[in-house]
Amino acid sequence: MRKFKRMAKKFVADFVVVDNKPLNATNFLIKARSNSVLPTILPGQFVNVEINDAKEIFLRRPFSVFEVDYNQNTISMIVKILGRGSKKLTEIEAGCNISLVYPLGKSFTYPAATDKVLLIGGGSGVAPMLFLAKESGLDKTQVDILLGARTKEDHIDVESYSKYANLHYATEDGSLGEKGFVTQHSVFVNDLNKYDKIYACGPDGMMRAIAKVAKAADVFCEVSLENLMACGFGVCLCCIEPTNKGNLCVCTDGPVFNINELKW
Amino acid sequence: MRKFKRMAKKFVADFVVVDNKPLNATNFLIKARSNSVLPTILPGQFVNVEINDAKEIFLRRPFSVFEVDYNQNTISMIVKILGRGSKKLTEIEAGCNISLVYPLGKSFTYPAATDKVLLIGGGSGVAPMLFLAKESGLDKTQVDILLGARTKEDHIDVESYSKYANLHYATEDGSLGEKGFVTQHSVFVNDLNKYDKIYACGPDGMMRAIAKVAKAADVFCEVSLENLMACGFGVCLCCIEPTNKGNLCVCTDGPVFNINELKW
Amino acid sequence: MVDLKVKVHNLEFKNPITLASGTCGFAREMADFFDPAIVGGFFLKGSTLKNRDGNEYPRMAETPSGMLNAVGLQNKGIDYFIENIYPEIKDYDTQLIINVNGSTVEDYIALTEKVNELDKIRGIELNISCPNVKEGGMAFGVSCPGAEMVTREVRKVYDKTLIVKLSPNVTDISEIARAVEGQGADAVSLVNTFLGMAIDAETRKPKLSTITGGLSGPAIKPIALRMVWQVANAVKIPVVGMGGIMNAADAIEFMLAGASVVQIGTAVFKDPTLPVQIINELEDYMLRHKVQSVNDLIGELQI
Amino acid sequence: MVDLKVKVHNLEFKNPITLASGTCGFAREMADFFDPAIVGGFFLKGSTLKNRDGNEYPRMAETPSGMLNAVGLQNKGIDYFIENIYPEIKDYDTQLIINVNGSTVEDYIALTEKVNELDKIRGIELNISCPNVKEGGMAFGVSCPGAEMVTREVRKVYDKTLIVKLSPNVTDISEIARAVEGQGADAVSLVNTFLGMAIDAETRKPKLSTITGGLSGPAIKPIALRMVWQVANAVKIPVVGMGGIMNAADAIEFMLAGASVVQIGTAVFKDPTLPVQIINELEDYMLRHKVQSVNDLIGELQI
Ligand SMILES: Cc1cc2nc3c(=O)[nH]c(=O)nc-3n(C[C@H](O)[C@H](O)[C@H](O)COP(=O)(O)OP(=O)(O)OC[C@H]3O[C@@H](n4cnc5c(N)ncnc54)[C@H](O)[C@@H]3O)c2cc1C
Ligand SMILES: Cc1cc2nc3c(=O)[nH]c(=O)nc-3n(C[C@H](O)[C@H](O)[C@H](O)COP(=O)(O)OP(=O)(O)OC[C@H]3O[C@@H](n4cnc5c(N)ncnc54)[C@H](O)[C@@H]3O)c2cc1C
Ligand SMILES: Cc1cc2nc3c(=O)[nH]c(=O)nc-3n(C[C@H](O)[C@H](O)[C@H](O)COP(=O)(O)O)c2cc1C
Ligand SMILES: Cc1cc2nc3c(=O)[nH]c(=O)nc-3n(C[C@H](O)[C@H](O)[C@H](O)COP(=O)(O)O)c2cc1C
Ligand code: FES
Ligand code: FES
Repeated sequence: MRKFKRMAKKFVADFVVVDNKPLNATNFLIKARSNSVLPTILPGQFVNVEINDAKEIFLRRPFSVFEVDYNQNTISMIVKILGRGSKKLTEIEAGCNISLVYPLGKSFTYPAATDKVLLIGGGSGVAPMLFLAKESGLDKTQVDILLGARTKEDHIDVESYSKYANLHYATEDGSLGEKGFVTQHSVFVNDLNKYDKIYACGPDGMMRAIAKVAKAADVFCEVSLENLMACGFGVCLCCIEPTNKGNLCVCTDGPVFNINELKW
Repeated sequence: MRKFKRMAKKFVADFVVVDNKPLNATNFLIKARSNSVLPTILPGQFVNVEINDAKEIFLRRPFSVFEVDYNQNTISMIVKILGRGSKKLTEIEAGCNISLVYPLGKSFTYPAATDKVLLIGGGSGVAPMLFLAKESGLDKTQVDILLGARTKEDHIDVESYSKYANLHYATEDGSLGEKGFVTQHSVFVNDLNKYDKIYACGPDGMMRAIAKVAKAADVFCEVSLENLMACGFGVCLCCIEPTNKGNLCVCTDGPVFNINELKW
Repeated sequence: MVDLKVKVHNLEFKNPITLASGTCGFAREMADFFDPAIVGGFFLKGSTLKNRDGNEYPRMAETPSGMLNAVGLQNKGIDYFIENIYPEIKDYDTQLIINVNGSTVEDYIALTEKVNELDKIRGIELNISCPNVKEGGMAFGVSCPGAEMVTREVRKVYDKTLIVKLSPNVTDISEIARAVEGQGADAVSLVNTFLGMAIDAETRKPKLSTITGGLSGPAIKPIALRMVWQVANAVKIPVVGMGGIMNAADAIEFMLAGASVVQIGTAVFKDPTLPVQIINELEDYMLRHKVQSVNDLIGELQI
Repeated sequence: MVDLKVKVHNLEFKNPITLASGTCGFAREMADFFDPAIVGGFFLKGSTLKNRDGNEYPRMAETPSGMLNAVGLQNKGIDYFIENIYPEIKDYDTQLIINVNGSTVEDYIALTEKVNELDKIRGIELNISCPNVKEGGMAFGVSCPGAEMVTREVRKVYDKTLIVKLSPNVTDISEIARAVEGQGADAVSLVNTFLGMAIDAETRKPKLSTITGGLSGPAIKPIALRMVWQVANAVKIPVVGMGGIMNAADAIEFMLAGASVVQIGTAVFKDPTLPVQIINELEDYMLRHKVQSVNDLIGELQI
């Protein structure tokens, strides 16, 4: 047998699903354990997941890392049901194998020790924001998290994160927190300049809206982009985003971009 | 909604798996229940089974009917692990849906009330033979079943059928019954002329060997053929067997053929 | 209520969902599963002038999301059809189109003349694209002169609806489509199967008796859809589209690309009742999207 | 021990498992997953004379057992490669072949001349089959005169190993293969992607910004395999085979059909370590089948 000499920056491996629990009607928390020691994985990075036993699903699906436990060797992600692949993934049972390519992409720039930061998450974009809140090393007083969703039911319960950050909610129907989009929320509208850094992850429209205001206010702002990916590790050039440096790959040059790089 | 007017000779429907139990290392008995009343299904007929959630399996797989329970609306089959599809099928759990096209193919010609018959099954070919033994309506004294396998372990337990027939075994290593192929077994070698009808189902080589002797002895003999099928209901013309009447479809003109029709 | 009716030249289809040639037998076999009057029509199994035994076994191999076949136009010949099959199916309340095949132009002509006599067969599908026969078949369909010649000669003896079935095994299918349009074809249908091959690595032998065979099923859908779109943009006559259609969304994609009518082929092997389901789902789609008539879908790709 | 070594013209491959152009970046990206010295070689991402931004997003669509791409040869140009990438990869202990692309013959020539200077690049793969660019690309590869012309002109300025990459979007690929052989190609590689298309039935829009794109993956394997077999029977020069290879059995099938070396393309998107696994499984197969040298598999289809 030929020895597999790992170059050890990225990996493909089977994990064992140790937990898969619904967070609400459409979001699931999936935790999977590796047999090997995990490399460092940072907020904003993602994994590319093979969907088992699914007819007509050919490629992997990318999901942001939500939590890493280096003692247990587990990676967790929040999976929202969008189409066939994510649906199938949420049906996986504890004990099953799941193949991940990891760790992929660039992380958010860590805040400085004295920074005051605003983290904005929309939809499944909450995952990296919560991860970042936990890992930032900042005091709770320095961290505001603003989460947007359509209704109260679409929000997932993140109360346990109130020890890392001050939580704010926006819902389109006003059923939780302030009514409206995140960009209409008071912490965003009134206090933008009190933040040293803004980080955001969510649907394209939300990212653009945030970027527009942040740019005008000249605040440091990083957004994480979603995009159709074939490989996830920089070889197919399918996942491009036009930037000042030309078309960059969301999977390797991103998914996190400083808004000043983007042609928005 | 357009009304689906059934022409009612063949059906496609989801069944619910009510049981899937291993019979030995490679054979499984799968029983599935329909929501609707079953049509008459005769020994030798088969069903075409969709393999769920299996990547790279495109077509259905044909399996002989082993048992029908018209009260419970269940169809049973014996599935031997051969390749990817049969393997996947044996992993199905009770409660899962399974889509069947049924009933397909022609059955064995029923014996007359006074006939003495020999049923020969090899490998997964036991299923239709046991079905026929049960359904033939003959007295046990009129029915001999000869089952062939490589070793004792390859035989499945069919003791309960001793109420319908006298059971005889052949194994290649002599670990159960007589040593050798079915065509070397004493009931076959010595007593062929005492039978009015011989029925056989099993691997191609076995069918040919039996047919050769039966033809020479001029005994009525029907064999069930296996074959690569795409549709199972007579439209693709992939499953042909050369016969006196030209190329016939194993799925509709068979799978049961009188050996005199075949170009063997 | 939505309007599913669509016309291909003189042929009226009650809906655009039909069954492809070689995968629906002579319609009778499908009638075991559903009322033939439900679907738009049947493109009957390829017929030849004389009886053909077809190729040797094995004739099929499963492939990723598809299959190869090497049937080789097995059929009992047109006279057998006329005497034994036609009487049984002629009163099905749906369009019956016969798929005709020849080794020579004379074969095609002789066949067409016989078919012309059949009242209830209002159109033929001229198969110049079968990859599984040694003579004729695809040989005519892969060059403009060949395709033109057969079309021209058949046109002379046939005045009902003439649909020419094109081979995808060509550099520029729209060129062939234009060529047959120029010779009087009333419509084109596409695609026939792609020439493919399968090998068993363990035995090191081909999986088909003929070594190569025709690839069909969802695997080919992206290529078939591209070809339908190219051809629909190249000709003025209607296009009948097929290749890997497995559900209503697929059927709609072919119509958006420019197909007036679609054929369901290999998919019926998986589920013989699929054409009926697709008609239902097409209606649902049209209601949901407020599309009044299927004609409003044909060629309506937004670019 | 089995012998995996194989030669394509002057190029020695330590084993026949290489990575396809456009799906392994510039080899560096794969080095994140495995030691590049393990595999036979890398066919580097398609390079052009000048920087190319490629096509607009969206550039890919998943299809049954495959995918469409419309990348359009995004790359920073050959000079950037020479200055910034080549130095980093040149000492990888494996074959590095550069995939060159032009809009005009002059482009091809200029590119080749630059590549000729690079010591560690001992061969080029002349891409006359990219379906995703407006000019050049596939246009050269779908006609004999076009393919001949580019090959002849490049041959004049290049004397290392010249592999010409053929398009499958043609009526007769062996004709094109013979044409480039006639102009001095040292080998041919096939297949590039099939021109395909995908539509979103709900939005009624094409899924790719360019409407059509290139189909790759297991869906195309049966057609690619058939073409490799046809070409291997038509030419005397070695054939490099690819198209939907997902495992060792697939790779072996291509070799049995006549490929000396195979390329793993789209499959690495699913598993970037797959080429390594395939090498291991190929060894297992050869031991199990008592095949001493991979050369004893090439073209050894039993018919
Ligand atoms: C870097 C990155 C991180 C991500 N992190 C998460 C996460 O933490 N949690 C989570 O739930 N999801 C995340 N996503 C999105 C997730 O990858 C998609 O929801 C998933 O791939 C959809 O697969 P599917 O098979 O369910 O949908 P499909 O059936 O393939 O598609 C359904 C529809 O959604 C569109 N679509 C699919 N994927 C994308 C995409 N990536 N961008 C835009 N449109 C798309 C398709 O075009 C189609 O119209 C992330 C995506 C990226 C690129
Ligand atoms: C009418 C009929 C009745 C059958 N009844 C039974 C039954 O009761 N129980 C049972 O276990 N099996 C039965 N079989 C066989 C069963 O259909 C095959 O074992 C099954 O289709 C194999 O599928 P697979 O995906 O596991 O194998 P694959 O992975 O598709 O194939 C594995 C290998 O087996 C070969 N092969 C597969 N199917 C056949 C076939 N039908 N004939 C010849 N070679 C084949 C393939 O070419 C390949 O080399 C029957 C077949 C027919 C036609
Ligand atoms: C088993 C089989 C037999 C076929 N026989 C014919 C035929 O006789 N005449 C013909 O024009 N096309 C024939 N075809 C081609 C189909 O009509 C259709 O063009 C092709 O399969 C592509 O559509 P699909 O992917 O939906 O099957 C046959 C296809 C298959 C799979
Ligand atoms: C995303 C992508 C980009 C590609 N880029 C190139 C390229 O730059 N040059 C080239 O010759 N082929 C290119 N190809 C074609 C592949 O090299 C290969 O010929 C094709 O994908 C078939 O093999 P596969 O099915 O194993 O992927 C590309 C393929 C894909 C999927
Ligand atoms: S997904 Fe392939 S380069 Fe980003
Ligand atoms: S399997 Fe299709 S005709 Fe028998």
